[in-house]
Amino acid sequence: MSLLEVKNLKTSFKTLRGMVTAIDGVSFNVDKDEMVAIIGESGCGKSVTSQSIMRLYPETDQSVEYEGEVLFNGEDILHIPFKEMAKHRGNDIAMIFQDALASLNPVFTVGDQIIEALRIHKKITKKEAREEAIKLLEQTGIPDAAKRVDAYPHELSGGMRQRAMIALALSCRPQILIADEPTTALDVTIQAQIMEMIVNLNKEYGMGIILITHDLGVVAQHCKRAMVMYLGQIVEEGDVETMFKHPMHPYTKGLIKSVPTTKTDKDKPLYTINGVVPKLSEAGDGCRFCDRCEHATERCFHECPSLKAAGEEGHNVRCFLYE
Amino acid sequence: MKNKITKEHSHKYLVFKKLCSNKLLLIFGILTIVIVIAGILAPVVSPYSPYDMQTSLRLKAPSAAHWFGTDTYGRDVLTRILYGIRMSLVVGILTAVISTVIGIILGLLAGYFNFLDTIIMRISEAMSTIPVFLMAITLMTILGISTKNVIISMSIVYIPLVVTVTRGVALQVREQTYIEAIRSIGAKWPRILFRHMMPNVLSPVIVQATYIFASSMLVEAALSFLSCGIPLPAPSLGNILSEARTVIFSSWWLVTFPGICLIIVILGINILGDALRDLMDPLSN
Amino acid sequence: MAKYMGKRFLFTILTLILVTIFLFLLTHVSGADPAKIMLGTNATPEAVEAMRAKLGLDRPWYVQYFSWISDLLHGDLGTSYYRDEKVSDLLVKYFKPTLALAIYSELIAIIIGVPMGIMQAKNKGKASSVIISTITLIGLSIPGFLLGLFLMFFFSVKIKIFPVSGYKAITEGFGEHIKSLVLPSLALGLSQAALITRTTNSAMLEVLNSEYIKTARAKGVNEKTILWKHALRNAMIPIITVCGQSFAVLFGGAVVIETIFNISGLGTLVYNSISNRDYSIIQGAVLVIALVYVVINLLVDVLYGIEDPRIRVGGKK
Amino acid sequence: MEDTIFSVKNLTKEFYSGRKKIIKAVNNVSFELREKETYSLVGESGCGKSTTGRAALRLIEPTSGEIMYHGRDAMKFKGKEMLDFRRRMQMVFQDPYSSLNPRMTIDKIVEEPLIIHKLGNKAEREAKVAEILSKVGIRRDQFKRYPHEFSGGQKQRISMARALILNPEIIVCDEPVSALDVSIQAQVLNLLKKLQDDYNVSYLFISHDMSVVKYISDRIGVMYLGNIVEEADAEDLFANPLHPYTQALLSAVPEADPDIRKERITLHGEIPSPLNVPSGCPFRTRCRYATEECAMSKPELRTVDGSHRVACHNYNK
Repeated sequence: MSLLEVKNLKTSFKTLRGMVTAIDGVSFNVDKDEMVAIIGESGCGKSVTSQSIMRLYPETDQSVEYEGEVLFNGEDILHIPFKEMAKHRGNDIAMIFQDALASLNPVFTVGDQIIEALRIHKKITKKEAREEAIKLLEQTGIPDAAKRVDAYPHELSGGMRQRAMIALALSCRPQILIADEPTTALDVTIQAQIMEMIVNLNKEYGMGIILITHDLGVVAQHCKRAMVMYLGQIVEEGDVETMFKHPMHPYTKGLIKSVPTTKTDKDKPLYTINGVVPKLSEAGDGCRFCDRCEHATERCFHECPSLKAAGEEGHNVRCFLYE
Repeated sequence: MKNKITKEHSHKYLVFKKLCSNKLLLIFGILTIVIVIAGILAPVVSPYSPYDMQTSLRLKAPSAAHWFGTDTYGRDVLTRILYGIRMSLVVGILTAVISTVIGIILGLLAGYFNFLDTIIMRISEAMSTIPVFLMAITLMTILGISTKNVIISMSIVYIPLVVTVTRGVALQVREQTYIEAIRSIGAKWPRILFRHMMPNVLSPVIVQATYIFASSMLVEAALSFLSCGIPLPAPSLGNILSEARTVIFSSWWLVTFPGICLIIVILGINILGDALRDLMDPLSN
Repeated sequence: MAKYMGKRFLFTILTLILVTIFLFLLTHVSGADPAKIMLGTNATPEAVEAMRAKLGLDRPWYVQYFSWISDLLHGDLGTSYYRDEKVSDLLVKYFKPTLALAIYSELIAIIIGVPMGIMQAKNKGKASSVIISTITLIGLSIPGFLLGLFLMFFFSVKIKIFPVSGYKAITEGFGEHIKSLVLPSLALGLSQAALITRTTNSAMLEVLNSEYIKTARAKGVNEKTILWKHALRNAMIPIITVCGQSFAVLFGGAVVIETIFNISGLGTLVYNSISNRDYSIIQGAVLVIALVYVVINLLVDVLYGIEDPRIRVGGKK
Repeated sequence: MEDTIFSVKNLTKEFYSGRKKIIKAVNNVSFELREKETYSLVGESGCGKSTTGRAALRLIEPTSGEIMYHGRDAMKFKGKEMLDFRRRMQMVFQDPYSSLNPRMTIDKIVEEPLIIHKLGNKAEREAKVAEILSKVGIRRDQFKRYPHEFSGGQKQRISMARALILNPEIIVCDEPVSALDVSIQAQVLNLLKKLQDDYNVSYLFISHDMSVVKYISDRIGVMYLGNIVEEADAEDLFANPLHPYTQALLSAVPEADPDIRKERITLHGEIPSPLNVPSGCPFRTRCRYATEECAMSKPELRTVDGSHRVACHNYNK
């Protein structure tokens, strides 16, 4: 049994146009010690996936509907009462977000926010929690942690804020950490520092990590297994090395080829995927990539392929070309 | 897929449809439209003259001949209400338009030029330290009581509000890249201000203008109620209520009908303002 | 923080100076001659001239302005044109009822408005939220004086639980005092309650949509704490602002309500002075109310500082 | 250099933060731009690359320095000369969502520069607009649409059309692809290259993305805290980075290729605040080779090999 099993997760939101399905049938597992990446461009549903696992959308006004299962240690946390879910959040599964400045409450000190998290899940005194908070800040590489613990988020630099965010997420030693674009807003040199830290968490504490990103570089450099999402569906998953070298799905192929690396030939035009990502509400019955695909056949427009094993073991692809 | 069903409808249509789902608001909205149309057509639809006094008909309760009864001078209340609505609407619209036009220009200038910002905003802040109603009544005392002066005083009173709103939006718009882009092409400030910035500050200001419309009708009614507004004997909703003050507890119709009409019209305009606000909200989804 | 407050204080002084200039100009632009008003219509031109000289009205306008200001700073607001009383004495006498009325109205507005706004935001998308928003809209559309007349008709004339009019000072017994102000405070406060509800709702909705609320949820904070601790703290600034502003609005609205309920406060004083064209009183009363507004705003600024560390620490924003 | 069309020398831009503190956003930056070439400024946020681009166009007035345009001193341009300068120097911005006026249809947006510069009559302008828009790949039936009906990549194409319609010599591209999705980036980069060939424009390309910069540029200047620390031909810079900062920057770039897992030089600490620039070499606080000399004096940018220039004390000649 995997630590986290997502089975056929489908999330729909209430909009003026009726219910719109943001992700449709997403399934994957995360084991202890494992670092899995979800790759995709904006609007592909990668963030919705992570926030659905955490159930971060307010459910009181029925604006969101979930289908499928999210099994954490075998327990379906997608359908337990909303109130009980709070016990798992932060304690078992924690999350870090892209924009640390917006994600930290501006009116509380960094320390207060960590102490709050600690005291929700653990029975400790304020003083103990404070000491623990300082320790956590030190661990995440914040110099002068005993002083910074009383700083407000706006007083810290971008990199420091992201570290504080990580300290907050680590506070209860969760078994799974979801990192939603943790380095996108940061400069490359700071990016490298933060990624190094996340990789260490995975190695040292055996924390299962779901890395959500649009940056193929970050995935290629740090992850073993990855999933590619397009318009709310996983279109390909597998081992990073194989997938980057021999991508199968036309979208994955295009994505990897269109990103320039320092080895790209300057005199040739870059490979491009035609057209634009369609709107979610415009998705038809067929394969969601059919409008932009070079290999699309009649069938692709009417029937949606399912995610099937192809190539090496553990490699799945959602395309008729490989049936 | 169920996503596709309403694809062809525009976002604005969907917002409008959602607004209409609040039945209570819809009813008030329709009532307002009826009352406003009746007010506009007052000279055509009203059976009597608003000024004809008939002492024999003093303070008659509602009847078939006089649906809303008669007042202390024997005038038909319904007729006076219809003319009164007309008057209140005209005063409200003119106030909203004048204060908005002047306010937009000043607000844009303040939002674009830093040196004007300090001057305009200080003055505007000083003016808003005096509460709207007090300011209006003070101006009325000084200017003298006349319909024209009601409009002038209320316009002055609301200008700082428009300036503040406009300037706030203008400051945001100024930072948008398309303003920098048009500047980098070589455009001069009048073009930037009035061709590029103005259309982009307009929506929140128009919403504000409808609120000013409603609120100025309230203020006008209160001014007239205290005999500092529209001079008698011209009918305005405030005047009718003011004249009824002495007999208020014996002749209920003199307060009830004009009062309800006033509330419904103002409510209707406020609903309009809310609807505009929701419709003009930047396209989400 | 000290720097921030210093700056706010300077702006306040500047605002007050502008208000005095504004008031001074108003009476001058109006072309009304206090000498004529004081002496009545039958006064001889010589008598008017003598009076003008006595009042110092023959001096250039800027001299008049500065002498008016220096009098102001000494607490001298001049003499009423009509009654033989000092304006400052009159203002002190009439200030208390208005202050009491404004405070009770404000309390009503806050006690109703803030919780209603929070409930509306919390229940977004549910029927209760729609009901609150509809009530709010109606509340904003009812003129205070109409509401006052209605309340008076119902509670004083029909049920007779509250006095029809008049004001009882707190020294005449607390019960009587409160009783005399319940209806006027309601008439005055309810529309402000609607305004506060609206502002609270939109401020809360904005905050509840923010990323840090997601973070709070992600670390396991329960929904109640999210609402009352994380969201409310952040929504406080617009709420405080609207409460502060509404207090000033109440002072302005008092003119009508006091007249209806026959409370001898600043509003009634202003109203009576209007028909007499007693500008010195109007000037004084407006100045006092502007002062109240400015002081309230200064307090609001202090609260901002306490509320928001981004202002307190670093002096930004 | 003979074909140099535009150059800046010792360009400096200072901002005031508060009353006394001065931020040197751009510090003595010099570079030149040749005909039909792409010169890139790379660096992390706050290094002053965007400010340099804007100051070079005099969109913000430089504090000091020299801007030469075809041998004429652009700092002295006024009136008609300035308008002509604006016409020949265009800009494309980072954020596709806010760079087009949401209240104008795209054909009006693209026509606007022609109106500002009073070029052609209505029919001529329309023909020109149609030609340019087709060139950047916008279909004729889309001309009357508003910006929000287009995707980010299409908006960036429209921005390009707006810049190109005046036949500029130089286009400053401020992070033109960094807000776009990866699959769209490639489309826009290809378009940029194609348009350079068709219209003979030079690009001043500002970016933080090393891979993109490598692909598009002929020459590159690396900026750190307002200074250019290294300048070289693109190939040369990547093959043989000389400045320790450039080395670290290149090693930190995550390559989208699992085969290129390189030895990473991790920089410790953060970029110092521009309010508090270290004495001497600005990079010394994070540099692993820093010596005492680095704290004492600021290294000048000097030529080491052909067109390769570096500002570092420790580089042996």
